Amino acid sequence: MMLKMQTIKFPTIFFITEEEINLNDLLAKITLPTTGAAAIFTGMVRGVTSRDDPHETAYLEYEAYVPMAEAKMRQVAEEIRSKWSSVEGIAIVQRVGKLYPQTPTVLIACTAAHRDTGVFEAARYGIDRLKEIVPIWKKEVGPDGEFWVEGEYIPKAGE
Amino acid sequence: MMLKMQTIKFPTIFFITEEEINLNDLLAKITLPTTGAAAIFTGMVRGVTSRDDPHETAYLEYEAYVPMAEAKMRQVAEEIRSKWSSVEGIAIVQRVGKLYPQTPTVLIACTAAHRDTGVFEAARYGIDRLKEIVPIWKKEVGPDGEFWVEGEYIPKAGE
Amino acid sequence: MAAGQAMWSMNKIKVLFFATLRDRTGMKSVELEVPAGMTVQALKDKLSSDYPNLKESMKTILVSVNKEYSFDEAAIPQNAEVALFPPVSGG
Amino acid sequence: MAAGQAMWSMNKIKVLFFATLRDRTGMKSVELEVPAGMTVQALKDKLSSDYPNLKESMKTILVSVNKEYSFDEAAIPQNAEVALFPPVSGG
Repeated sequence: MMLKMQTIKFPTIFFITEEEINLNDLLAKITLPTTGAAAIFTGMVRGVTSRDDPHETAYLEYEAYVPMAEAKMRQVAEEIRSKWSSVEGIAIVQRVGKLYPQTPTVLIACTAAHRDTGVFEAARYGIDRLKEIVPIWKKEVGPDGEFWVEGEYIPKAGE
Repeated sequence: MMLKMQTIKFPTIFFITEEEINLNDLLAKITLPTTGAAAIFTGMVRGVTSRDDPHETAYLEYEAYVPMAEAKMRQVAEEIRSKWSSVEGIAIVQRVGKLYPQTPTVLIACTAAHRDTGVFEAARYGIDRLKEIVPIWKKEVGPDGEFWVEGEYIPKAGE
Repeated sequence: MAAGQAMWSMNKIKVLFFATLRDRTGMKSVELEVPAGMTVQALKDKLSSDYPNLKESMKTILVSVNKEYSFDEAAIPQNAEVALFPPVSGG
Repeated sequence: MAAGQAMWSMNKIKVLFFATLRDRTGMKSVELEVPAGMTVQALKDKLSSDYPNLKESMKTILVSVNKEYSFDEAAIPQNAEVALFPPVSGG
């Protein structure tokens, strides 16, 4: 059987938003006719944290250096593509503003033809890299007051 | 700081449906105050398949032995919990009926407090096991006619 | 004679067919009376003989009894819901 | 004298502050005239001296120039958008 060869542009979506993250819409936008699998990571605000320093959180206030954050999200997507050529669509979204417990704050989604060609690993890599190099910060507000959460990663030249 | 001890029942959702799979709703249902991370897998109908036996697909027609399928989905969820005690919520959903390319057909979602305690591996395990033991079948319809897709896995006693 | 009655007693069971097996038998389900203590293997033999189309599926067929996977040596209980189907292909 | 002019020429730059650094300076951004060829390190030194509150952040501070991470030895170009911020904590 002959398959028509097509030039398909793989969709890459990345943005900072103050709106709710709509998983259904984002997934549809990165699903191609050749797509059979998607791995999606979302992070949420925890109201109750047990590990390390147990505490409660009333809300988080996120801010981003938007133009650089979007440029670095694009870079994360390019890194994913260079590591997993099987990846078809990529969506990277960070919500900012005042976000309450149980609210999704971030999404990384990768699609591929099949589930066994790295799509889970690609999504995992995406969230790890976002937390390393994308300029976003959060201030935590809870019963003990408010404080900025600081990351630990120091980017190297070329990152 | 004292944290009130609470008896939290971890949500486990599993069902066969003919309706659209709503990722936003399902994610909300398995997000607890302690949840900070979700890994979600979805499978879609491929209109164009390149690997192995390249072909095009007009649609897939899914059927399930519903009561046994739901019992086996519950079993998959229990297996996940026994392997990853960090997992908080689990959703396992299979859509059945006539499903066209680019449509999500199945969802496995696992939540946890943190992303580094097995939540990706748990979702991956869930879809692998669903494809082994949950009694669902699909008939593929395309330009070359229609044929049932048969799996390969033979369950063992106790599965 | 209790022993004699047991030997001759019959069980009612329901057999469901899915996917290719439904196509081969032309039936979604059938209710049968089978000898008490009939094994899964004996039921497969009986069905192969009643529905010759099933024969070529029998090597890879899966069987469930009351919604749990079951195997050739297992005895089928009274009022069992038995299902026959090919290896699953969901997802 | 071309060399003399170059030595004395000034660059306009914009400096943005985020998160803790905005809190410490009380400013979202400031426009500065700095000597052409000023390095990132020299800018950090100048800002530490202008805004003493910044000093204790300076060890772990990250700097971007025109939306790329930049490092102490790099020279800051004319019209650069420089940003100072703590290690990121998105997600």
